[in-house]
Amino acid sequence: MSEYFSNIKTGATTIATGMAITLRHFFNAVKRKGDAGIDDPDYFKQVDGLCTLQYPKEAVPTPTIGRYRLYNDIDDCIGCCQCERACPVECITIETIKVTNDDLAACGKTSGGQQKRFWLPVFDIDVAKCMTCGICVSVCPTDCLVHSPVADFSEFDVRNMVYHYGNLTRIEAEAKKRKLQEEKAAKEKAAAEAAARGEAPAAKPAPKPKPAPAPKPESDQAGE
Amino acid sequence: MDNGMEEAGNIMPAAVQESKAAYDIIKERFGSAVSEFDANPTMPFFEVVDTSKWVDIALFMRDDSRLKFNYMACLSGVDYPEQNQLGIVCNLESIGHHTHRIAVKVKCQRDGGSIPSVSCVWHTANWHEREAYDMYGMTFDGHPDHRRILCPEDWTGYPLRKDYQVQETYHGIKVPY
Amino acid sequence: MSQSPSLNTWSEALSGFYIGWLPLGLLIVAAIPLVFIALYALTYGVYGERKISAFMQDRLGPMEVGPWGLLQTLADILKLLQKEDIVPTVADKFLFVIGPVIMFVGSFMAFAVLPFGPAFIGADLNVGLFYAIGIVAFEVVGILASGWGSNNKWALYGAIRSVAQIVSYEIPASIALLCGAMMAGSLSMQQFSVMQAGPYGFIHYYLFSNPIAWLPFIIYLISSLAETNRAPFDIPEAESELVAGFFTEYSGMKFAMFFLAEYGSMFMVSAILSIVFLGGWASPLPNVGGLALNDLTSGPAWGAFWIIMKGFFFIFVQMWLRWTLPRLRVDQLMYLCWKVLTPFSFIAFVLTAVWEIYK
Amino acid sequence: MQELGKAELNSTRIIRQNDNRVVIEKDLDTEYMVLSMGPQHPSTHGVLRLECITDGEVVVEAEPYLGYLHRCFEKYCEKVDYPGIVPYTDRMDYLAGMNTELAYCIAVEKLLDVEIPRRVEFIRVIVSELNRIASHLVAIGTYGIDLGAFTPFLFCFRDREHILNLLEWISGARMLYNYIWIGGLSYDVPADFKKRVAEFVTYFRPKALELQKLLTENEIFVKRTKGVGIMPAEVAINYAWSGPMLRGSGVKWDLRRNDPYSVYPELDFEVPVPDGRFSDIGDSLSRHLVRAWEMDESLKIIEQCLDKMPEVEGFNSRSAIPKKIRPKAGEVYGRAENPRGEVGFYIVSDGKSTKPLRCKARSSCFVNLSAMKDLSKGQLIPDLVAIIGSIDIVLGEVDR
Repeated sequence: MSEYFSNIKTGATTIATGMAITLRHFFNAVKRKGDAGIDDPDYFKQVDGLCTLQYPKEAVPTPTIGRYRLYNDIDDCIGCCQCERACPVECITIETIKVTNDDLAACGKTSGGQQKRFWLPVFDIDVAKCMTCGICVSVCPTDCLVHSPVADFSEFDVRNMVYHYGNLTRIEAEAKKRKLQEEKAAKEKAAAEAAARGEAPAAKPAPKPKPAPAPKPESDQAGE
Repeated sequence: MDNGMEEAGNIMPAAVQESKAAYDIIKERFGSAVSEFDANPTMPFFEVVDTSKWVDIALFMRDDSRLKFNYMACLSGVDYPEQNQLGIVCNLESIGHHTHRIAVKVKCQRDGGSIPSVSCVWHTANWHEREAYDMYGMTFDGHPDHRRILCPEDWTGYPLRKDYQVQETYHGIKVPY
Repeated sequence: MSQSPSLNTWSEALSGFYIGWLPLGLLIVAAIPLVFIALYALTYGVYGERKISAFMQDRLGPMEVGPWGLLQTLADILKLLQKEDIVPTVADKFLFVIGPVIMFVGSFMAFAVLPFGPAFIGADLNVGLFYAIGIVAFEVVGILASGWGSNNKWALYGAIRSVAQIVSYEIPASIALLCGAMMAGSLSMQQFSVMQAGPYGFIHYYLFSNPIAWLPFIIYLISSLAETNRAPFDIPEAESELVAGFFTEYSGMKFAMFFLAEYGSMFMVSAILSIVFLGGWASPLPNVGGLALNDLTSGPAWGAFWIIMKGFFFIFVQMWLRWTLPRLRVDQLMYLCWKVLTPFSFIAFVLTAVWEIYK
Repeated sequence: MQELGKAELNSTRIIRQNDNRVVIEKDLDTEYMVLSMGPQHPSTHGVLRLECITDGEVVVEAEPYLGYLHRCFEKYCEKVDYPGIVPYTDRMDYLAGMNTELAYCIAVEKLLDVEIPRRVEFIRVIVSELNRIASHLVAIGTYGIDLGAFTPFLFCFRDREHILNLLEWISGARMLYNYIWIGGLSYDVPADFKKRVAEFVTYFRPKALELQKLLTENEIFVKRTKGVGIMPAEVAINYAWSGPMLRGSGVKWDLRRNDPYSVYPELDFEVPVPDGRFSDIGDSLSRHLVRAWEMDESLKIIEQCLDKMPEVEGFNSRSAIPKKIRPKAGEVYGRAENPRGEVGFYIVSDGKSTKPLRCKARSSCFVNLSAMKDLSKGQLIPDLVAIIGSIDIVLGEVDR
């Protein structure tokens, strides 16, 4: 019997405690937490009150380290394809054309002063596939591939999630390819060591059919 | 094992010696049914050669007061294509009695091979064995609930075998992405 | 029944209003509670609950539609109206359709005996309280019909639980109200308020003038939560257990009907609680010295204000409880009803009787 | 009283009573009902499906069906090199990414035999303890929701948000960190990190107390969980339960103590186990209490780590990461204490490839959930919900 009454008593008191807590929060609702970022010294200053942020208007700032949208600075990209190999989800597609000797100046140098040796007709990042692990960024030798802290980049059409960073149009790429072929043909005749290098273009067309929707990037580029 | 990573380089760390002591007891009892002890520093193990003795060994390991391997941390299926075998690896240890831990390997034929089920010894083996069956296709004799667990029941093939070829369609849905 | 000359004057005048053979006045009398339920459910019921729960949980609540999200409920209604009205093929169509209607009618009909101020009452029955108790139980039929008619296992569970719950909680609730009836010596809803009105305001309320009244007051407060399926007694619609309980299969306006019925009966039980124990439309402010606060805040319009405010206060308490407490289990619910509330309501009954005889 | 005959069909019994009257007793025709709970059900925490055979409100048997979230983690591991697996481990237990990463890295580091800088170890412990608190907050909050209390859930998520912000600040991502790398960390912590974590600890203590008053001490909550789903210690060990589940059954077993890794041996913390004062040992309430207590212990650990963490000028958190991760041939079973229990990785390396030959993840929820069938026998449906909640499953980890 005493257990019966003590049950009722603890029930009543704990319910009252709980209700006091919620009521305190109810009256604290006049205060708001604000959208201070975590690197702000005042971050933990306001401990009571509403903590909702109305997202598009207010947002907690993404830290600069934030690992969200992949961005490639194509001017600095040397076409080493390390990111493509490192990517666990294969969201980066790269096609390279070796730069012929007379084009080296046209191809230019990276901001670090390194000579670029590849044209990049295709450098596509499917950010819809990207899982923002940051492995590609860690292997990039010129730090041209970075995750930007832009977290909100939704699209209505999933095809728009494929970002094209290639620095040649399709027609230019064809021309460069032909040029390379010609140079190679010329060299093949000349030297025996050129034979080893001559295998490179033979291997190159093999991965080419893989990015089958090739006309699509072109139309997108045309649209731009 | 105070800090496994750092001591891993030593010849025979204390943890491996403990496992060896436990192994010696099993070896003494079952003789040629178990293989020699592999005293590698990362995961000391022995193999059950006579597969039919596996349940007896398991029961002995669980119940013998010197062993008391009452906790099966993990049971993993493994594919050994070179030896044309499938196998399981059990990581065992003792909670509340001893500090030793050991791994046991049991292997069977790759095609239609079977391993006795130890789900009656360690209940946890029930789902682990179902998973191993699901992924590798070895059967577990005496398993109370021998079904696939992660893949759908009508899935063809065993996905984690090294020679696994994914089916083209599943109920009209194209499988390879 | 009428004692004070102003009692029920508005509603009687209205009901005598005819255009030809059409009793337009009576229709208006009936329509007023309907409009009230709709408006209050829209504003305080849904919007208020969302805001109150939000503030208790450190959230903002609806903010997008209109200033401070004031038009959110209208947007929701619009959405519900546009939704496809699905009737499952295997459902019992008649029961499925009639269920929400019965529920809504049940909660709406009880408004007939709620006095909105001294001058307005739908029907001043001399068994008003009895009628109100009876009509609340009518909702059970609607719940059972919709739960069974849905032909869904979760809905069936919800319906069965609900019936067991509401029928059980009728007993402590009725006995608690009976204590009030003993104090007033009447079952008429107007009479309760008349008895508790006076120059000293809240001192005349039974809750404060009667030393025992707090016990039936609390008992009725608890059992009214159970009767309206509000947390912590919301096991018929227990979201985490039964998905949505008896209205799992409902969509569109039928779903909205359940909501209206829920908020309707929430106000109804709150109003009954405030009428029986807190003086209904009687002003709580006392005449202090020369300051005739009570007289100033009495009258038909003030009466309507007071009863609605008292009702709203108890609705706030209901929401407050809902957003604080976990849910009881079925057997614990029955334990609370039969082993705690019912014995205590009998004790309260006896004590009230003793007090009424010897006071 | 003597039973004369019995008809099986509608359980009719013919009984001769003591006064020689023959009575035909006929029970009510009752049938079992098969209730499919999930995969879309509010309290199955994702996509678990329970096929319950129910007798009224009583669950006669509940059979869990898994695989709705199966993402072939182990198959992926055979295709991806060692560092590439780390982001996948995040996605296993998405509520405690740091802890799972740590377990995986410990396993590979055992194979590789690398020396980890001390500062890295301390940061690892801090982030995994922060993540443990975040994970327990979700567990406690959703457990409140399972039992019908909404408000604690939002309080928990409010506080978890701070942890996620902290972790985003150091790793760049909110949930799927890829922060702990094999042999190091992806980044060193920002300058103010220690200060902010210390502020978080002082912020969180009163909030945890409030949560305890609001939820754990509430009589309805206690009544709903006490004595529900009792798991005796021996059976729990036999089912290889681990983490708060096993400790809830009264077994003082914590990998941070019993198979210590990282710098845990240097840290002073308790392994909380229920003592039967507040709960019946092994019931749902015990498991809940262990989680609540563990949050306090984690706060203690974090404070100690903040004190002990060495400050190194120009520290490079990637200094110990091997250039090419290609472990020598061998096998390893490495593990760590996840918020849900023991997470282990069994890795086989052939010594030639940069990809593991086999990487099996021993997920704690998978093992903990396997006892569901035994636990649910004869419980009420609301108790079944309470039990699932107390197991604290993350389907990402169960199905992998």
